[in-house]
Amino acid sequence: MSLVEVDSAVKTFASRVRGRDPVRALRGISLHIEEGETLAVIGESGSGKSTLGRAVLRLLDLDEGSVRFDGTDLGGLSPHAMRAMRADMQIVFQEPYESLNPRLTVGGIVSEPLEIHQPRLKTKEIRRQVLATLDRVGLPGDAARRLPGELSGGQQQRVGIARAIISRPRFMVLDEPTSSLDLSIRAQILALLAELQEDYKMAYLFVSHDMHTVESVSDRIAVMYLGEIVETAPTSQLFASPDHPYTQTLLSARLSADPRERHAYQSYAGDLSVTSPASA
Amino acid sequence: MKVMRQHTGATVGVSFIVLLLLASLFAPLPYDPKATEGGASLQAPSGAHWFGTDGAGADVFSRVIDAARIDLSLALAGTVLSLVLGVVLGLAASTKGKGSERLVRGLDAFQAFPLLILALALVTLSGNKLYMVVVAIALINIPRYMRLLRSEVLSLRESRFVEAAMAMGASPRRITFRHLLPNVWGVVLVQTSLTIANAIVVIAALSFLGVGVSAPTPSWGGMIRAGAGNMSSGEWWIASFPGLIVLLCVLAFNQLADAIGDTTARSHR
Amino acid sequence: MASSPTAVISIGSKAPIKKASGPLRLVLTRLGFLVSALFIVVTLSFFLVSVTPGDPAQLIAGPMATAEQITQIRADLGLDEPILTRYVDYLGGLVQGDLGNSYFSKRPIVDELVEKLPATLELVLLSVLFATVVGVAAGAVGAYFKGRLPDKVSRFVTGVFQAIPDFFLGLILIYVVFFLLGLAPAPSGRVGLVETGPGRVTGSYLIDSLLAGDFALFVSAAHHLMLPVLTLGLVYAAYFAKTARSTIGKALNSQQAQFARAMGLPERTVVRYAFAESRTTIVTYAGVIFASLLGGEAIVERVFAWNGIGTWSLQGITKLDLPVVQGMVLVAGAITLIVYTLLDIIVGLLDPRISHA
Amino acid sequence: MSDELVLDVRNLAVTIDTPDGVVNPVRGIDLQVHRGEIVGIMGESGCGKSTTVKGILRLLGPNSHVTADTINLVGKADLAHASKKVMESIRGRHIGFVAQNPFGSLNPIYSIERQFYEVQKAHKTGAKKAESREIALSMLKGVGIVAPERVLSGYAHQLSGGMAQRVVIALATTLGPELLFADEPTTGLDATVQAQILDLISGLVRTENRSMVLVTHDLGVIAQYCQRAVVMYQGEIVESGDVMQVMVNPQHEYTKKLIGSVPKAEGRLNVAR
Repeated sequence: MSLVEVDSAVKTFASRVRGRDPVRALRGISLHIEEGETLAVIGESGSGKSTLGRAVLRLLDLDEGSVRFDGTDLGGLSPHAMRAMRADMQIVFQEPYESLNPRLTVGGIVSEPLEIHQPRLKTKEIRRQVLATLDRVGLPGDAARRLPGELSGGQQQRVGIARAIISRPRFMVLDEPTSSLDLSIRAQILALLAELQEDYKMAYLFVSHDMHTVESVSDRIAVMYLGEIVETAPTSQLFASPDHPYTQTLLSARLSADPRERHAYQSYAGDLSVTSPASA
Repeated sequence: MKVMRQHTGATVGVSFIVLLLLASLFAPLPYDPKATEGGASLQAPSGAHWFGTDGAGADVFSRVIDAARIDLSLALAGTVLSLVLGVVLGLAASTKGKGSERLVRGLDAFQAFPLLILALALVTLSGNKLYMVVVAIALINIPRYMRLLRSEVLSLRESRFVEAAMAMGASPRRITFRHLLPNVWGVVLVQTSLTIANAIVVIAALSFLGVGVSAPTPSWGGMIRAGAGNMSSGEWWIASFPGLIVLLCVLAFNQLADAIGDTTARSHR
Repeated sequence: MASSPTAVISIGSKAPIKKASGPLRLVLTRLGFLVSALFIVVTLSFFLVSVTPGDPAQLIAGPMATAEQITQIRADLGLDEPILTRYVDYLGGLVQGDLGNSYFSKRPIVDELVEKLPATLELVLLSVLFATVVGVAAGAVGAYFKGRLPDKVSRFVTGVFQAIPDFFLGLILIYVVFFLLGLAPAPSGRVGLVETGPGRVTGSYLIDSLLAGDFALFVSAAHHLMLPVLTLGLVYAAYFAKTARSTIGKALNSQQAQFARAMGLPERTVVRYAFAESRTTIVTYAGVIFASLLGGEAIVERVFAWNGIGTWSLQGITKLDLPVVQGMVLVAGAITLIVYTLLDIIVGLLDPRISHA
Repeated sequence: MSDELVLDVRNLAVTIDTPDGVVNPVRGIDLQVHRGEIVGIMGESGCGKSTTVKGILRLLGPNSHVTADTINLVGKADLAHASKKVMESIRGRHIGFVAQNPFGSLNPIYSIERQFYEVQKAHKTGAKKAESREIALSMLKGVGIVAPERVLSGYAHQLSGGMAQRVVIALATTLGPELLFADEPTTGLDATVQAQILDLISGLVRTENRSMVLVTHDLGVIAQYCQRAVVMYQGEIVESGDVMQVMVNPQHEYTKKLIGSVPKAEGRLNVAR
């Protein structure tokens, strides 16, 4: 049994623009994530990858299909039982600042999962755990008294990670956790996430649009296109011999940061047949 | 307070209001505000009567100060009622579900009401009861609170940090009190300051029309009413001083609203 | 003044749009909402007015009346019927275009409305026009010179006019412009006390006097309009300036304006772009002000002895003439809803993002 | 690339008045651009790379001041001491500008056709509406738009991100400026679209022997498309030179750190299992 099993998930949103067709964000997605593994989902805007991340956590309800976590069908849980379940499954968002309540101190933000899931915990013990977790993600102890707005982007994302791991989840959805960060900070955060995974034996669903990032963090990769997974393969295999034409396009659009690996100039101009789902 | 230090306008405004209130409550007035003196009517401002006297010979200065008590307390009462009901109803209108949808529909229709006319009608029908003035202020201002709260809460509900709270298993109750409400207090405070200003004007308008606070109890609107006719014959002071006080009060609360708004905007960054 | 305009209008926007949304369907949905909203307005006002303690019959009869007389009056007015029966009666009349009769003048409400409404519309329309032009100009100056002297002056003046109760401003203008300067006529209504209005064609004195070829009367009517329009116009221009300043300011600092400058477009073109981008907000705001002035300008009508529906309804209220109050609420509500519906359509036409979806 | 200098900036600085005092986001910038070359300015957010190009074009707000010993647009004018009028005639005609987020750049309420015409009008080219339309059609074709007539009569919101950026590029180059400033032109676009757009603009520069300053935070973009790279850090240039040299053999500590941060497959941290 896998830790997370998604079976034929379907989700359709009504279009925000009047008269347009509804958006079919997920068109029958199936996947599984093993204990301690990182599965990356890569896709471009409109591919449905973020919807998938939220559907796995049941932050939105599926139209069809099911999500099982550790054998439990999440769709069958009462709201109360589902909330209790959330100690085991967490999420880190793309926007570090927006994901933190601007009116709460860092300490208040990070302690919240404990207050929710272990209401009997003494204040002193909560405080101890908060400080330990802040330390674990590389934040100084006095950060606990600060407001999120007083921190840098990288520090804010560390707070988001601290909040996610304090309840010791077994599974985390990482929704583009580094794409709004600067390059040098990005590397630090990726390293931190890898260490934490090692320490706590967590499974990750890593949602991203960036091939470089995905290559460096994942065990397996699922490629999403227009609400479907077109290809799933172990990371090295996918990069070595991509099967699906869309995967090949994605790989060829990758820009290496090494000028010695310049790709031949292929003029895309005039060829709009290969475009992202958003422009379709 | 932090708000004050950065905003001179608000500091001056609040000091003015506090001074006015204290004066109306405790200061010895030069004349009895309700006393009339036939021989001393329509006197222009002078050393004896700083703001002049009205048609009945009463001292305008004493009346203007005295009126602050009733006008400001009615305004505050109306604001508190609007605030409490407006916030509760606004929260109710920003949840999912049938009831909330109906509330919103009603709110939309309410926009079409000529609220001043309705307020006037209610106060008149009740036989000039002062509590009805408070109700009238609430009637005008509750929809504003509701609309404000609804738009703020709906956009907050879409925010990442509320999604994060749901992802960590927070109950709806916890989300409301820990994540939504603390983030709307800023705009609610701004609105409250504006509501006091609006209430002062509504009360003045009602008394100007002879509704609500009625003579001989001094009220700013009533005093403007008494001096309205004199404006076209040159005795400007009877209506001008109470009008000026209303203007200054409104200005003060508007400044305060600006200051609060600036402060919350800054701390939000 | 009591109902300062709120910049948000949401009327109609929540109306559910079914799948095949042809233009006809859209209009029908809007009309459906209009009728149901009007129904809510009528119902709410009827019950609000009816449940409030206070007895019109007593007031009409006067303090010396006997109990029998009051009972008689109550029966004459139909006030002895249960409230639901009265409500159904009222709705029944409404469907046939009958709003009942005034308790005092005994004339049909509809007739009185038709007689008084043009005076109010003339005043309100001109005031909105004034407020829009002056307000947008002041706001645009503030936005363009943001933080500099013209902006500071504009904001100070705007702040003062926003805080001043409109009826008080009216009185000050009477003192200064009429008494001190003698530039305006006495506040005696739409024309001088000894003059009579032109023959009625449209109900607007300005238009009707011109149609009648009575130029002297036209000048007098315009002269009498000056102060009330100035009063309402200045107060609402202040509200307008605040909105215009932030909207135009945003448009002037937008990336779009930056790109226009980067293309070498001259500054006046960039300003024109900003105006064009703000036009939907400006039109919306003008509509909202127009709606809130209906009923909102009643006190100013009173100050200038303006014989419109404002003065009419104020008199109705003091005499507890319930059909008059009801009629006022209904008319103001209906015009407001129609204006909002028109706004929805106009804004849609002005904004290609909506019309070319 | 030739040795012919197109733009020569010496000692550029930008100061901005803020409520909290005067800040100095850009100091002592020297920048040379030769004909036919693409110069990449790279750096992380807040390093001043975008402020630099906007400063040269004087597109920053009224509370900012741009000073420089010289901003020599060779053969045209010294922009450091040019009047507003001269600046307006330079922008769009001699220096084109492409920004991030094409939807923000395009006017939402005028048709695309009208926006092309406004450019012709602003620079008094004498082109009538019909001529402007012909020019616009050929420009749109040139940027790879298949149905230019339809795009021309439409509005910005009807385009996809990639299409909109093509339209912006067509607008920015419609008067044939010899120098193009591109400020994060593909940030926010999908990777596949990004490659198309970058191929397009670099192709425009190469085939017509123009020059470009490309501002980006993406080292891949610099490595793949630029001949010369300029590294900015905290408002100053810390390193510049041939792209091979800067990116393969960086000298400055900051550049080394930046290039070391690029995620690499072999650097995978959680391989063990």
